[in-house]
Amino acid sequence: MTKENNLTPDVIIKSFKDKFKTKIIDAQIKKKPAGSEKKEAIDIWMKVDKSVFKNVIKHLCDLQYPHLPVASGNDLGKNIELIYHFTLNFDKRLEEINLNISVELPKSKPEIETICDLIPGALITEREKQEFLGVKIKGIPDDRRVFLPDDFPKDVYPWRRDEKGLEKLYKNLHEVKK
Amino acid sequence: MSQTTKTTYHIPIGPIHPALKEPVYFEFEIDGERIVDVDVKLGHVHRAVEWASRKRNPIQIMYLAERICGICSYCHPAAFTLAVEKAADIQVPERAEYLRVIQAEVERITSHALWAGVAAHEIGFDTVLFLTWEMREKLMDLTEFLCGNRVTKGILTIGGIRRDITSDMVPKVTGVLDYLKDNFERLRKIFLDDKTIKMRAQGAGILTNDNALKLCAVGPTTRASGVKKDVRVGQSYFAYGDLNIDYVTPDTLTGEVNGDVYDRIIQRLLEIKQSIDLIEQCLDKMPKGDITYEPKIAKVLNQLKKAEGEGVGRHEAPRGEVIHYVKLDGNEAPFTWKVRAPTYNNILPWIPMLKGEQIADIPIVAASTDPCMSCTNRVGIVKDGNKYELTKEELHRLSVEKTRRLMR
Amino acid sequence: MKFSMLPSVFTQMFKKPWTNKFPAKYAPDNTTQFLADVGAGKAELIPPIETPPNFRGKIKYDKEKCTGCKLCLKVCPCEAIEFKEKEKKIKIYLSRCCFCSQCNDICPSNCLSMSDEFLLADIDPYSKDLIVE
Amino acid sequence: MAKGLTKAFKKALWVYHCNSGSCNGCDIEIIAALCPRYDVERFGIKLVGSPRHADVLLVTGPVTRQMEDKVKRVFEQMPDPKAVICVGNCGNTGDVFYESYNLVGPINQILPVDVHVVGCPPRPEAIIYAVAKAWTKLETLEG
Repeated sequence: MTKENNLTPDVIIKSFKDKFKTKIIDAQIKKKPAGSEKKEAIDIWMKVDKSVFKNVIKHLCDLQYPHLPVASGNDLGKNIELIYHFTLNFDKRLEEINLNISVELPKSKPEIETICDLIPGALITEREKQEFLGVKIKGIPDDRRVFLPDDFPKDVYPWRRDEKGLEKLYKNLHEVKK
Repeated sequence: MSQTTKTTYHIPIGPIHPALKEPVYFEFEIDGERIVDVDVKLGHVHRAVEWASRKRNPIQIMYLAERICGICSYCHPAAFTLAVEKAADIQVPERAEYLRVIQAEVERITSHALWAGVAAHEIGFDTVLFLTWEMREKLMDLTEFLCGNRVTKGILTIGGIRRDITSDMVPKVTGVLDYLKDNFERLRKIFLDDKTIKMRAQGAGILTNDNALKLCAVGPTTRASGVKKDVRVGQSYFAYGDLNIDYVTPDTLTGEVNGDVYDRIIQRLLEIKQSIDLIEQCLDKMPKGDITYEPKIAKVLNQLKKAEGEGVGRHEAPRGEVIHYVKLDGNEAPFTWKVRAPTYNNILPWIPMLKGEQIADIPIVAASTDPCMSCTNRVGIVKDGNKYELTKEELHRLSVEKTRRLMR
Repeated sequence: MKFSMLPSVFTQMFKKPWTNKFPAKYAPDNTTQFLADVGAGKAELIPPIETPPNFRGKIKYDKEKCTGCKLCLKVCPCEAIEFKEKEKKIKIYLSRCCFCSQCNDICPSNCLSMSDEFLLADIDPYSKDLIVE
Repeated sequence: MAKGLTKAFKKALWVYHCNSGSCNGCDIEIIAALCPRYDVERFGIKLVGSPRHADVLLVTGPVTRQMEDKVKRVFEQMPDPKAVICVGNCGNTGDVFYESYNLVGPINQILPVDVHVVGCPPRPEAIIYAVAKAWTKLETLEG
C-alpha cells in the first residue's frame, strides 16, 4: 500500500475528479470546529455513478489504504443509496479525513460489485446490507445472513421504507397491560 | 492397513452463557485440540434498534442509543449527538466539550477495569477479578456521583451535557483518580510481571499488523497490533483537539509489538494511564461558560424538526471506534440512523486469531478482544456418535488446568 | 520472588471486610417475620449504600401543579407515561420507565422530580405500588 | 411449586443467569452483586455454570426471536423447586425496546416469573431486595 504523505482534501478530490471526470457527480467538503482551539474535523461527501464504483475504490486503495468502518444505506423511494464511509490519514494527529462515497442503485435491480477482494474487512457490512436492504452484492464470498434469524421471511427487508412484510412480525410489548 | 482418515470435529458453542457475556454462536472445526476453522453467527441480540428509531424524535433515540451496549453506554449517544450536531449544524459550548471528554474517559477506565477482571477470571485468577472489580466499584460510585445512575449515565443531550461538574465536586473526582494511580502499580505488577499470565498470554491469539489493517480491526485490538488508529487522536471532536494526546501502542512500554493477548493486556493498562492523565488535563483546562447551547428541550426538538442534512459521528469507545450515520429530512424522526458498534469490525479478526489455538485458549483469546458479545459456555463435542457436553465449569477447568500445567 | 502475595495476604487479614451487609449479615431464618419486625421497629435493617445527591430513582409526581400539557409524553423514550383524559393528569408505570429524568427537565411547571428510592421489586410488573398516580 | 418445601431450600439458592438479548447492563449488576462489595455469597447464593444445578433463574433482556426457544429450554432443564427472577425493566416490559419486529415480548409471557426487579439497570441492592422478596414467597410454600 503506497504511503502518500500530503493527502489534503483538495488533493483527494482533484485526483478523483481528473481520473473519473463526469462520473463523480458532486463532492463537497464540510468542516466542523470543536473544542476551545476550534480545530476542524474534515468530512468529504462524494456522489459517484454506479458504473465506475469498483475502480473508484481501487483508485482509493492505491492512493492510500483506507479504513472502512461501515457502509450505511437508505431507501430514497425510487432508488437505494449506499454510503461507504472511509477514513484516510488515520495515523496522523488531527489530519484524519472522513471520506463518504455514496452510490445510488435503482430499486428495480439493486446490484453492486463486492469490495471484499480489495478490503476483506468489508464482508460483514456487505452481508448486512444484503439482508436489510435487499442489495444484491455480486461476488460476495459468503452471503449468509448476519443478524436476522433464519426463520425470518426471505424477501422482507426491514430498512426499506415501503416494507409491508413486517406488520405480522411487529409486536408491541406494552399490549399486555391489563 | 487401517488408513485413518483425518476428520475434523465440529463444535457448536453458545449462545446461552452463564456468566455476563452476551449470546453469540461460535462453530469451531477442530482437529484434535487445534482449531482449524471458526464460524461466528451473530444476531441473538438484534433488537431492531434502527428500525424502532423511525417513530421517535432525536431525544428519545438518545436513550435508545444508550441501551445498545450496557458496558460502554456513553459511546453510542456520544456518536449520535456528534452526527446530529453535524447534520443540524449545532455549535456546542466549550465547557460542555470538556465535560464530555471527562465522562468519556471515566467510562473508558471503568470498561477497561471490567475487562481486566473478566480476562483474569478466564485464565482462572478469581481473586484478581474481585480486586479489579473493587477498583471498578470506586469508579461506579464516581459515575453515580456525576451522572445519577451507576451504568446508564443519561448525561448527554443534543447540543451539550445535562450535568455540570462544579468546583465542589472536583475533589471527589481527583480523590478517585489518586486512588487509581496508586492502585495502577499493583494492577500492572499483577498483570504484567506474573509468570503464568505471561505463559498463557504471550504468543496466543496473534493478530498480525497486516491482518489488522486488512480486516479493518478497531480499538485496542488493532492498536495492540501496532496499527496507529485512534479517533481521539486522528480527528478533533469534543475537546480532544486541545489536549496533548498521542497514539498508545504496546511498544511504548515493552519496545516491541507482536499483537498477541499479552500486548492487548499492556495496551489496555497503558490506556487506563492515558485516560487518567486526560481527565486531569481537562479538569484544569476547563473554561467557564454554560453547559448546553439551548436549555429548553422543547426548543431543541422544534429546531431539530426543521433541520435537514446528514452527518457522521465517530467516537473512540473503550472497545474501538463507534460510528453513527444520521440523515435528517425535516420531519420529527430522522430519516435514517445507522449504528455500527466496534465489535462488528472485531469479529473477522477472531478467525486468524483463533486458528491454530487449542480449545482451552478459546475463552482468553475471545475475551482478549473485549468483545461486546463473546461467549463460551457449553462445548458440545460430537465424538463417534455420542454427544457429550463440556459445561462452562469443565471448559473453565480446562483453561485453569492448562494454567496449572504451565505453572509447574 | 516466590511468595510475592504473602505481604498483601497478611495486610488483608487484619482489614475490615469491605462488604456492606445490606439487609442483614446473614439470611434470616424467617424473612417474613424479619420484615415484620423491621416494620414494627423491633429489628434493625442495615441500610444499603447511600445514594449521592440528585440520584435518579423512583419518580415523584406532584398532582396539583400538573397542568396536563402532555410535554412529558412527547419526550418519554419508553411510553411509560399515560395521560388520563378525564382528569387531565398523568399516570407513570415504573416497570416501563427507564429512569432518564427527561420528563423532569421538560416539564414547564416542574411537578415531576426524582426521589432516591431504588428498592423496587414486585410480583406483578403492573401492581399498584409500581404505578405513580 | 407444590407445598412441602424444606426450610433449607431458601438458605442456599443456586442462581443461573440467562441473558436473552439484554444490553448487559443488568448482567454487570448481577455480577457486581456477586463481587465482594455486595457479596450475596453470604446468603449462600452462588452463580452456577449449568441450569441443571440451579434453583433460581435470573433472566435479563427482552427475549429476541432467536433466543425464545433457548430460554424456554433452559427453564425446562432446571430441577423442579425453581423460581424465576426477571432483572431489569427490559424483561418486565421491554422498556426502551417496546416496539420491534424481532422481540417476542416481556418474559412473563414466556416463563412463569416470580419476582420482577424494576430498574434500568437495578442496583445490586435492588437485586438483593428482590431475592428477599423471593424468600418470602418461598416461605409461603414451606411445609
